[in-house]
Amino acid sequence: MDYKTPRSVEEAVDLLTTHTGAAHLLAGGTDLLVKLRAGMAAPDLVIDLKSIPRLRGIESSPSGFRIGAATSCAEIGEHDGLKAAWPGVVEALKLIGSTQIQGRATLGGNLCNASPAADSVPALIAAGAVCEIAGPAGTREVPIENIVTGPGRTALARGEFVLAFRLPLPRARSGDAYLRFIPRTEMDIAVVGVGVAVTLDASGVCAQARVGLGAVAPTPLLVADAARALIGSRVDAQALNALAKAVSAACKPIGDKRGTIDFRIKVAGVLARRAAQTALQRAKAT
Amino acid sequence: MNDITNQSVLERHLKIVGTRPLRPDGVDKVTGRAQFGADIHLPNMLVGKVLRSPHAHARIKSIDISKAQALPGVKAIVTAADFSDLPSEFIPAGEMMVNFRDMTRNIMAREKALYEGHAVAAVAAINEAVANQALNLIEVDYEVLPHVMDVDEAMAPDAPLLHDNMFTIGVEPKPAKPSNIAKRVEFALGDLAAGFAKADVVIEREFLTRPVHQGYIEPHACVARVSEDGQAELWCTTQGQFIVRGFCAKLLGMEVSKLKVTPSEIGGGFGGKTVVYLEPLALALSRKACQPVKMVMSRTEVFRATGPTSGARMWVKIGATKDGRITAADAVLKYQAGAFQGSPVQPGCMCAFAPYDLENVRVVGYDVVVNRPKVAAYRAPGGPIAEYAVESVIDELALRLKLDPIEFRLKNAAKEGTKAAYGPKFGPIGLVETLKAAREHPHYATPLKKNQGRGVASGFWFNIGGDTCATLNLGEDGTVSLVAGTPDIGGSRASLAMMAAEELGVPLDKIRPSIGDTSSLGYNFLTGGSRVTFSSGMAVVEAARDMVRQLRERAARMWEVPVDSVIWEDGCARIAEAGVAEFKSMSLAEIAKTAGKTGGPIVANAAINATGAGPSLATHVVDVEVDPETGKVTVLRYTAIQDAGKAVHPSYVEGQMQGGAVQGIGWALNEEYIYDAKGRLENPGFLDYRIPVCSDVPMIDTVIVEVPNPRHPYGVRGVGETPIVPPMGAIANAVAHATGVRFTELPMSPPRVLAAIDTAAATR
Amino acid sequence: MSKHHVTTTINGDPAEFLCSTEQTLLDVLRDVLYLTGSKEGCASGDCGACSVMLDGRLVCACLVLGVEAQGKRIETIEGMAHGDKLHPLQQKFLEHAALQCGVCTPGFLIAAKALLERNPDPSETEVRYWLAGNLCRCTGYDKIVRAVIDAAKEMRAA
Amino acid sequence: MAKVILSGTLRQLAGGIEEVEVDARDVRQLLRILGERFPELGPHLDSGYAVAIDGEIFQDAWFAPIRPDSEVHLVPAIRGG
Repeated sequence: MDYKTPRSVEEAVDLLTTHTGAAHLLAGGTDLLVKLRAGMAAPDLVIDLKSIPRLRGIESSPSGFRIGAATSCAEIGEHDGLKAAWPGVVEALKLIGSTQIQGRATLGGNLCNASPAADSVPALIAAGAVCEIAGPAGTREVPIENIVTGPGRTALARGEFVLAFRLPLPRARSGDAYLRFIPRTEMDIAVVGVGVAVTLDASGVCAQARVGLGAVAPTPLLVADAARALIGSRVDAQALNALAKAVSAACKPIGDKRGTIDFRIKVAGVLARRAAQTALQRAKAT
Repeated sequence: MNDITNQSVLERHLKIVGTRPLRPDGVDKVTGRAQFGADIHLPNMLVGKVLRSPHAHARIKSIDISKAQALPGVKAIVTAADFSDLPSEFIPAGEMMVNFRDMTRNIMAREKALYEGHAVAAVAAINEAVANQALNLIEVDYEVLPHVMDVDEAMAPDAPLLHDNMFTIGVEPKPAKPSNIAKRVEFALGDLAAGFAKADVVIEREFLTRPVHQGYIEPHACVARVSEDGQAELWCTTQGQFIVRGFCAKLLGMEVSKLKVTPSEIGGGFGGKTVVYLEPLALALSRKACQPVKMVMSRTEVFRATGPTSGARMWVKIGATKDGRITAADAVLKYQAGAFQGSPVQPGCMCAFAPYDLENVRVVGYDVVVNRPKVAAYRAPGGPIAEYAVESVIDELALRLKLDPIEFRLKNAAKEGTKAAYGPKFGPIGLVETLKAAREHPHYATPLKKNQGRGVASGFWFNIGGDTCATLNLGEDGTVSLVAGTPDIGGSRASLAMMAAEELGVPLDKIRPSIGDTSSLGYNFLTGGSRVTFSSGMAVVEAARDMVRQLRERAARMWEVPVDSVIWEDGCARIAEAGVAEFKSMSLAEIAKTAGKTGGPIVANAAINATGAGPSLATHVVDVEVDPETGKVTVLRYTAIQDAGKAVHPSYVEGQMQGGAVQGIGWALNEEYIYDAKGRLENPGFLDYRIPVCSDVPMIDTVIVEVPNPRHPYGVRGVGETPIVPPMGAIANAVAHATGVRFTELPMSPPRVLAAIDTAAATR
Repeated sequence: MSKHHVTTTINGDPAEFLCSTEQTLLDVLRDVLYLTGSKEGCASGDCGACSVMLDGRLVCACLVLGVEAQGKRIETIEGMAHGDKLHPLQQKFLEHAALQCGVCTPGFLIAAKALLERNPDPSETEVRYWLAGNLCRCTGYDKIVRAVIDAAKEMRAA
Repeated sequence: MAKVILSGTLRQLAGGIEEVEVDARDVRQLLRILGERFPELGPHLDSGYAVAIDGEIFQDAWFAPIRPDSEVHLVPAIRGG
């Protein structure tokens, strides 16, 4: 197994396209190293992306935030601007694993590992994040909800990888939140994950909403019906019940060692209601 | 037999025993210096790896190792063919009765693989990569057989048989057909029918628990070195270097004196390191390769192939009068043994009702083999399972009778003179004291909020003694090296050194305790049964008293007085009689300095079979909150109260209580083995085998009750095992009170709790 | 595939080693450099027994490739005490009997040190969540949490 | 003569007899006498039984003394974890 550390995007694309055998990208390594040890992955080339400047760090500009795909969650979690603007996204990515995992894990990895249960993805979906993708044909931008196509599968073409995540600056009277269910308080994979983002108009009515779901279908979901349940309401009890219904209806989960089908469907609705309430409070507070 | 009397020791003023000094091995453990099983490296060492069965139950038609053998860098390969078969009889191995036919099949599958992860072959190679390649080159031809995982299925007449030579013991007439039921046991007192007839309230429930693993953080590991002349050395992480020696010598057909076993520091055992897995394989590989072989299990192997404790199905029926006296108690316990007989159902039966004073009681137990890894001991083996079921019914009875659960237990509590359900009368025991302490604890009076509940449960464990040796060597400067033969898992070097220092009257730092290898001491039974501070403590005290006798003799000689006139106090020899003022006193160091001239080195040994272990009883109180929308149970507050007899080092006694309580929280809420339809373990790692993490639990308050054990020089009882007995019952009772739903299944994981709440709500 | 030659800094000292791509930093520390204070409990990042500092970040050495150590700063349990002076956390772990078997202790100490460097006055809850990635099966965590809080107090006073 | 109580499994093997009087001075004699009186018991007594003499449990202790007025129970040996 060979190991390369490209210094530029072009170099990385070139490695990916010219390499004949199985190549695997390495960012935080928290998924890859486990797979290597378990014999679930046996690439003959590991490409470490962490030496490429364009994949590292967080830039904030009037147009919003750009988070390098290989930036560690610990680093992102320390960014005050992002915490203030998108608290739901930050609380989601801070849930990825232990303190030790936080020191390594990245948003790029969390997304491209393509697990339905990735914690950051539903929150990023709710926040309307867009991925910058580099590839042989240059870079393109894709809404994050379109990246994961199935367990372990993404829409990335050969030679492509995620460069960065773009988040807009939230509009006035906006708030987001992420909640997940795990059996313990830490160290588990999400059994259900729900991200909610809302924007209120001046009168306190929900003008915009996005709801992302995790661990309840083969891919993370953007649930339009759930958003509709909130839009036009004051996010009151009635709207929250409609939201819970819509969310549960959108769930197509499997039953496995982490939770039953019924459990996931019900708890998804419960968490959606709770997350929406938090998002609402945050929207009102801005 | 030991004849140490506890004379006035219990009353006498103690200077060291009962204090909280720093542990003597502490610095090595906080600096990373301490050597655990996997930390040992020898020159020219090979790496050993095990090929394991992917099937839960399969006949092994053939094993072809030729391709693996031919791989450059492969130095040895062993299969069952390299171990001689042994007869199916229980014969003594050291202190244990062991069926070596089963043991030799468990370490290496013979005719059949009996569980997923069952060892089928082992390889020693120049490095891990080559060893893994070699495993892939070994060709095993399996005939997959139907498997059985659950006791009820395994007990069914048409169940797939694991062993066609197994006929149930303990049933009359003797069965003509083999079955998966290894044994039926029964304990009974009085007249059940009459007892239940007297009852005003009778409650009957069925319970289900799943296997849970000890979950020690250090995987099994060892290094074996066998030389051309058959002399062998083994370094391993174990709870008993002497039982490892005995097992391996038998399995490999060696003389025990040819095998020297040195225990490394041990990274947790909880009963799981009282058996052998890798050790005989490493020795067999090293014997072939004539090079040292190191073997370390992966976490996955630990879960798939080492012993959890039993999952069980249980039925419990208890009757009581309006005024709260239990009139009769009946139970049937069916325990999974794993692939070979030997579940802890027998101690489970004996523990089930042990905390209570019962006239009419019966417990029937079944030891049932299933296609799962052979169970190993786990902290009070058998007790927690049975007592969880019983304590749940006890709580429900108290509720039905509108009695406080502590008062109800006090009305029925076993005390000195109570005839245990398994026969003998108890000596002094401290259950009543723990119940009263619980009742008076501020925790018990704290108000609860919505969705919160408080649970109480008591627990019993026997504790044991057994073969034990200890040596004290007096150094020329008056310091003492203490050698014990029971591996120190939880700080026992501290408690042993403290007892030695107390007896010798010297400061603790004058004693350097260590754990000896099998060539440095006589036979020691293992660290288990909560026996170390009791048994090794007893041996150390006996050795120390013998050393004092020798010291008085040396002083008497130098003073030219009769030895009777010399007493020993505060680490000095003194003349007892008045009027001989010119001889004031002679310190240990002074006597040590001239030991050579006064008769030679001063060494004291004790070799005993420690008897008179005293049971330890406990009562736990726990508050939980249940999220009615997700079924998640949060432990809010926990108080563990236990009779330690005498806490030699209270911090480590508290530590045992706290650790046991939290293991119990895991058992109660989330820990379980999850198998797929093919009998393959789906959660062989710490990600999905969910032991409690730091943020899952509150501080664990402790109250140490001291009802001295009259048979120990310091009144010590074992404390290590009892703390894991009450938690499951206490938490189940707390969850029942928080939700109004009675849970009879472990673990009480969120999906199960939510489903039960919803079902109850629907039928209400 | 020939081995990589890696130069790095371990506990303040320059270090170099050869490793293959497959080898994790933990493999290298334990089997190549014989720094066996970092323990392997799971090799999947679930137990924290191999916790080390990598360029000032707390990580599991089992989830870092050896080759990734090139040019980095690594701190392990072997570097925690200074001469014969134990770190206050090490001292408090002893005083509070915050270890029983001790196999998880190096990981807890490294993780706790990382916490106190960022947060000199953590609440019990902050300590518990920060240390959630370090499994201990012996102590029930009680004495560990107390030791960390007490060490923080002493370090603030110093 | 010491009073010896046989529990569960041993009782079955002894043909349902619950209590026997045995004139034994110590555990070894007791086990020998029981083995002679109830041949079925013999092998089981070897395999991991302990003797409780007036409430105190003795494991593998042949010479533990038994008094004429002692109450003796045979109980399964306990090992623990």
